[in-house]
Amino acid sequence: MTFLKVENLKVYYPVRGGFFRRVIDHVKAVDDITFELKEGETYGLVGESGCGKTTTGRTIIGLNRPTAGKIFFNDIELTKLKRRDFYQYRKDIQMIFQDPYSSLNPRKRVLDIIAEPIRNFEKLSPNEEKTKVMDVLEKVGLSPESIYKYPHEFSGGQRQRIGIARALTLNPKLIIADEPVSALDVSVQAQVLNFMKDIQKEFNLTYLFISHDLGIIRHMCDRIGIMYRGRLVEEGTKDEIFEYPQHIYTKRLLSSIPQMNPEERIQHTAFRRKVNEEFKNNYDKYFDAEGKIFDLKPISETHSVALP
Amino acid sequence: MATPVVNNTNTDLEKVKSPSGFKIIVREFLKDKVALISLILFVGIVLYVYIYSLGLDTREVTRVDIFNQFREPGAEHWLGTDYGGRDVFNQLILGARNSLTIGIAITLITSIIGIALGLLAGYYGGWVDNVIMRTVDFVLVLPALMIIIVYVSIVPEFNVLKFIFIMSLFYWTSKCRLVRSKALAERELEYVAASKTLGTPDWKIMLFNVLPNLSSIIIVNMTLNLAGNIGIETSLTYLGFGLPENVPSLGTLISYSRNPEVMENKPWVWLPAAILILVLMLCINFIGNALKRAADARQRLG
Amino acid sequence: MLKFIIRRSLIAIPQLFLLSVLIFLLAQAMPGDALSGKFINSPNLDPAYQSELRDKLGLNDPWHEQYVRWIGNLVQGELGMSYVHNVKVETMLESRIANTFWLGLATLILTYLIAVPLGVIAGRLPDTNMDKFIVTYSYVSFSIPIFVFALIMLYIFGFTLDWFPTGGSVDVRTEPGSWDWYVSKLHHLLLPALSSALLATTSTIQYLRNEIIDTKLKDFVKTARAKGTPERKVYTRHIFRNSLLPVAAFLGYDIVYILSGSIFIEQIFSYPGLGQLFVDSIQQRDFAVVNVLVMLFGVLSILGTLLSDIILSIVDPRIRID
Amino acid sequence: MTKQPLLQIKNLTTSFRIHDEYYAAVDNVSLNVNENEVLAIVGESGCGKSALALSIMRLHNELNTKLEGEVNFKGQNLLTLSTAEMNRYRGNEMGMIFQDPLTALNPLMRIGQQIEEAMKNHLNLSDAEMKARSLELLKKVGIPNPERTYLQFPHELSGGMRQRVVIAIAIACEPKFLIADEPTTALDVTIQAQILDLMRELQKQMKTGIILITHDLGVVAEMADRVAVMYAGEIVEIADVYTLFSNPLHPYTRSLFNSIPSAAEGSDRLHVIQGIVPSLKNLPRTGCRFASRIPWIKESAHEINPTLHEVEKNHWVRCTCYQDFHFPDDTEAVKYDIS
Repeated sequence: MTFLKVENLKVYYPVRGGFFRRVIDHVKAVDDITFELKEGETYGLVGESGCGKTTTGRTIIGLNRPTAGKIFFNDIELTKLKRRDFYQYRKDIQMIFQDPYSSLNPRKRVLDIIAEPIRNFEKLSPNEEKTKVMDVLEKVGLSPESIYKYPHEFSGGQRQRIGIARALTLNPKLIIADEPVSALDVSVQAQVLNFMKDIQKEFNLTYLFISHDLGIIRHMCDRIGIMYRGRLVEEGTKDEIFEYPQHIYTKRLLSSIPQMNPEERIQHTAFRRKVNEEFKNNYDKYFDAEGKIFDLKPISETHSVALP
Repeated sequence: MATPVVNNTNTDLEKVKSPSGFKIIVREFLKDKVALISLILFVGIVLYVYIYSLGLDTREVTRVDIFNQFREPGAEHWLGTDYGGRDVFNQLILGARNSLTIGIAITLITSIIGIALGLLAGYYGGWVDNVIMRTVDFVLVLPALMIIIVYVSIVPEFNVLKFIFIMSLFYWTSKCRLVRSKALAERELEYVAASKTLGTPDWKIMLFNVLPNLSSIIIVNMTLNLAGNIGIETSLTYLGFGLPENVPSLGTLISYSRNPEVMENKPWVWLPAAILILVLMLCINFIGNALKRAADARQRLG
Repeated sequence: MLKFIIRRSLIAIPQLFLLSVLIFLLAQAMPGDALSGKFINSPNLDPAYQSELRDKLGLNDPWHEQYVRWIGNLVQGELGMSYVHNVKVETMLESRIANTFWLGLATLILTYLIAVPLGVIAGRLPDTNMDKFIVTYSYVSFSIPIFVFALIMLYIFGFTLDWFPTGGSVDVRTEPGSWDWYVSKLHHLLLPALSSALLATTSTIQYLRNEIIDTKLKDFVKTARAKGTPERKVYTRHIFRNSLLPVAAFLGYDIVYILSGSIFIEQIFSYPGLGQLFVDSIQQRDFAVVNVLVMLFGVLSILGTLLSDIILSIVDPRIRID
Repeated sequence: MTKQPLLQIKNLTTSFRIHDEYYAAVDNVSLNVNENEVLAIVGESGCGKSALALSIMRLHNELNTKLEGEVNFKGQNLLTLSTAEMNRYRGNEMGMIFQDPLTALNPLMRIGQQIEEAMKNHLNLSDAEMKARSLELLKKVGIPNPERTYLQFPHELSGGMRQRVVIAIAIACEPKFLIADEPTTALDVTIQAQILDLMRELQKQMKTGIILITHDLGVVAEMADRVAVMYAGEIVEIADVYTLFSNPLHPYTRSLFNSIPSAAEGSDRLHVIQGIVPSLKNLPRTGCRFASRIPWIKESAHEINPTLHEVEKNHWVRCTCYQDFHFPDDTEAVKYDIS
C-alpha cells in the first residue's frame, strides 16, 4: 500500500492573448511530476519561487485542479472522486499555511476558527465541541481559556500554533506545510519547527514540507525533491541530496546557500563560480534540445536524477 | 510530550489588545465633533419626522385651500403656505418622511443586489466575474437618469413601487464593483484557502468568512449611498419625474421654485426643503466619513 | 498599447448595440412611432387612415426589420421628426449642441482649475487646517444634490445679488458675432458652469489627495531622495507626476458626470442646451426627440469611458503590456 | 587608530512619535565604518536596524522622527545640515540600496531616466555622456542587454534584474559609502548569491565602505568584514566577522546562532528564544534589555547600566551577563517553560 502517490501530475494555467483573448499557450506550473510519500516521513519539496512546489501542494489538497495525472491517498484515487466523497477522504490531509496573519480569519474567535472542521465533518453538541477545541489547544501549548480571544491578540508564533491546532482537530494523517515558517523571525521559526517535530512523533504524522529554505529543509526532512520549472530535477534522501548532488541545478542551488563559516567564503565563492560556469557550459547535458528537464531516472534505490 | 503547557507570560507581553469595532467607532465620533453633532442632529430629525408624521394625513395636508394662497410664515403656518394654500411645514415633514423611507428602501435593495453579485464575481472570478462585470460596465455607461425619466413618463399607472424598481435597476452597480474588488482581494488571503481545505462549502465561506470582513466597508458605503439615493430621488421629483403626486417628497416643495416668482419672492415655500435636504445630506456624509475613518483605523489594527 | 486600445474599443461595440436595442424597446413602449416621429396615435384621426398610415410607415413589419431600418437611418444622420414642432430633430439639436458643448467645456475647465490645486495642496500638507478645509469642502460638495446647489447659487448670485443673468444662453439684444455677444455668452455660461464644477471636483480632489499621501510613502520616493534629488523635484518629478497622471483618466468619467448633471443645470438656469431640450421634450411628449437624446447621451457615455481607459493605458506603461 | 573612519556614528538616537510621545527605536548607538570595509548590522525585525540605516541618510519622515547624536561623514556632522546641503551627499558620496527592488523604482519612469537622475543631481554631464555612463553602469552590474534595458520600465524586468538596476543607481556617482538595507531578502537564493557576488566585486573595485543591514547570518558570513548585532535598539555585540562567528559571546548572539537550522550541520532541536521581541512602545529602557528573555540567568549577572566591554581586541559585548550565560538545562527548561 502506498500512503500518498502523485503520478504524472500536471497543472497548466491558460495564457490568453491575441485579439480575442483566446488561449494561446499554457503556463506549465507543474509539468508531469511523480513522487511518493511513505507514512511517518517528512518529504521536502524545494525550489525557487515559481517552480511549482506550492501548486503541487495545493493540488494534492484540492485547492487547485490538476490538468492531468493521478493522486492516490491510501490507494484511493483522489483525482477520480466526486466532490463530496473527495472531502470525506481528503479530511485526512490537512494544511499549514505560510502566513500566520492572513490564514486566520480576523473576525472569528479562536473557538470558531478551530471548530470549523469539526462543524463540517462531525455533529457535536456545543459543549462537546468546546471541550474538543480546548483539548487541541492544550496540545499545541496554548491556554484553553484563549478560545474566546481573537487572532490579533496572539503573537506570530502563537498564531501559527492556532493554525496547526486547526489542522489537527480532525486527526489527519498527512499534513502539507507550505512555507510554514518563512514569514517568521528566526527565533520564532525555531519554536514552530521544534513544535512540528514534536507533534509528528506524537501523532505519527506525515509531512509534505514545502520550502525555499534549504537550511530548514535539511533540518526537517528525511527525503527531498528538488523542483525546477515545474519538474523534479532530483530526488533522494537528505544525505544524498546534500552530500552527493548529481544534477547541475541541485548543485547550483546548494552552492547559492550562504556559508555560515566566514573562513571558507572565498573558496565557497570560487566553488559557486565554478558551478555556475558548468551550468552555462554544460547546459545541453542536463536539459534537452527545447531546454526541458529530462524525466527522473533512478541511480540508486532512493536516489533519482533527471538526466538523459 | 515535550510541548509545555501554556506560557502565560507570552500572552501578557503581547497584550496589545486592540479595541473592538464598536469602541473604535465611539472613539472616532468623540474625536470628530462635527460627526458627533451630525449624528445627533440626524437622529433627532429622523425621530421628529417619523413621530410627527404619525399625526399627519397625506390627504389633509395636500388639500388645496385657495383662500390661504402664499401666506407668509407666521403663527398659524410656521413656514407659510404654498400656491395651493397648503401648509409648508406639514408638507416638509411628510416629504422628508417619504424621501427618507424611499431612500432607505432603494439603498437596501441595491445593496442586496450589489453585495450578492459582487461577492459571486469576486469570489469565483473567471467567467462568473466576467459576465457580471461586463453587465456592470454596461449599466454604468447607460444614461441612467434619462432612461429613468423616460420610464417614469411612459409607464402605465406609475406608483412608488415602480419608482423604487427602476431606481434599483440602475444603482446597484457601484456597490457591486466595490464588493467585488474587496472580495477579490479577500479571496487571496489564506484563511479562505484554509476554510476550503477544512471542507467548508463555498457558500458558507462567502457568507460567513468573507462577508463579515467586508462589513465595515459595506456599512460605510451604504451610508454614503443613502445620501446619494435621496439626492437622486429628490432631484427627479424636482423635475417632475420622481415620486407620483400623491406622495409628496422634499423635491416636490423645491419644484415650486421653478416658477421664478416663487423662486425670487416667496422663498419660504422652497428654501426650507432645500435646506433640510442639505442638512440631511451633510449629516449622513459626516457620519459616513467618520465610520469610514473608524473602518480604516480598524483595518490598520486588524 | 495599440492592441489594448483596439481591444478596449471592441468592448464598446456590443455596448453600443445593446444601448440601441434598449432604446428601440423603449421606443416601442412609447405611443405612436417614436423612432421617426412621423406618426402619432390620436383619437382625432380616422382609425382606417391610422392603420393605413401604419402600413405605409412600415410599423407593422417584423421588429427586426424596423430595428435595422432605424439604425440605418441613424447612421445616415436621419434622426426623425419632432411631433410637436414638426421639424427635423437634427435641426432642433443644432444650436443646442453648441450650447451644451460650451457649457460642458467651461465646466470641465473650471473643475480642473479648482480640483487639481486643491487636491495637490491637501495631499502635500495633510492634517493642516488648509487640508481640513479642503476635505470638508469635498465632503460637502459630494453630498449636496446638484439641483439644490444650483438653485441656491441661482437664488444668491442670480436673483439676490443680481451678478449673473438668471436664464438663457446669451443676451438677445447683442449682435451675434460681436464682442458684446461673446462677453454675454460667457456671462451666461459662468454661473451654471461654476455651479456644476464646484460639485464635480469631489472625486478628483479626494483621489489626488489620497494618491499623493500614498505616493509620498512609496519606496521609490525614498530612492529619489537617496539620489540627492532636491525636495522640489522629488515632488514634481515623482510624487505629483505619478499621482496626477491617473487623474487624466478621470476625464471620460467627468464628461459623463457633467452631461448627466446638465439635465438639472440647464433646467434651473433655463439654459437652452440638450439637457433642457430633453426635459422639455419629455414634458411635451415629443418622444422622437427624446429617443435621439437618450441615444446621443448613451453614445457619449460609452465614448467617454472608452476615452478614460485609453488615456489610462497611455499614461501607465504597466497597462500597455497585457 | 590614526586613520579617521569614513563614517562615524556617535550616540545616535532615533525616536518615532506614537500618539504624541517619542519612542527611541535606535538608542544611543555608536559605530565606525572605514573605507573599503563592509560592516554588517544584524538583528531580528523590530531591533532598529532599518531605522538606523534610514537615519544615516536622513530619509525618515521629519514630522514624526527625532534624531539626536552625531553622524559624521568625512568629518561633517550630517544631522546638522539643511535638506539642501544633505542632498549634496545623498546619491553622490553616499548611496543606498533598498530591500524591495520593485517598489524602489518609479513604475512610470524608464530605467535610463532613473539612473540619470542621480547624475543630473551631482555631475555636470551632457545628455550623451550621461547615456554612455548609464549604459556602462548597466553593463557593470551585469545586465545582459543594456541598450534595451535603458529604455524599459521596471515592470518589464525580473526581480534580480531590478535589484541590479537599483545597485546601478546607487553607484551612479561612485559613492565612497553605501547602505544596503536587506538587499537580497526579497530575492530567490540563486539570485541572492548573484547579487551578493556582484556587491562584493563592486566593493573591492571601488573600495567602498558599506553598511549592510540584514537578518540573515548567512549573508553576514558571506559579505561582512565586521559585524554589529542589534537587539531592542542597542548594539549588544560588535566584532570582526571571524571572531563573531567563532566566538560569539552575548547571550542574544549565541541564542540567534543556536536557533538557525544551519545548512552546514544538522542538530535535532533548535534553540528557542524565550518570549517575544518587545514592540517599540514596550521596549525595556533600563537594565539589560535581553534579561527578560533569559530568565534562568540570575539577576546579579546583569549590570545595572549595561555598557559595551572590550573583551578582546576590537570585540565588544554589552552587559556582564555573557560571563554567566549558559543554555537552559532540562530542569530550567521545565521551570521556565521553554520549548
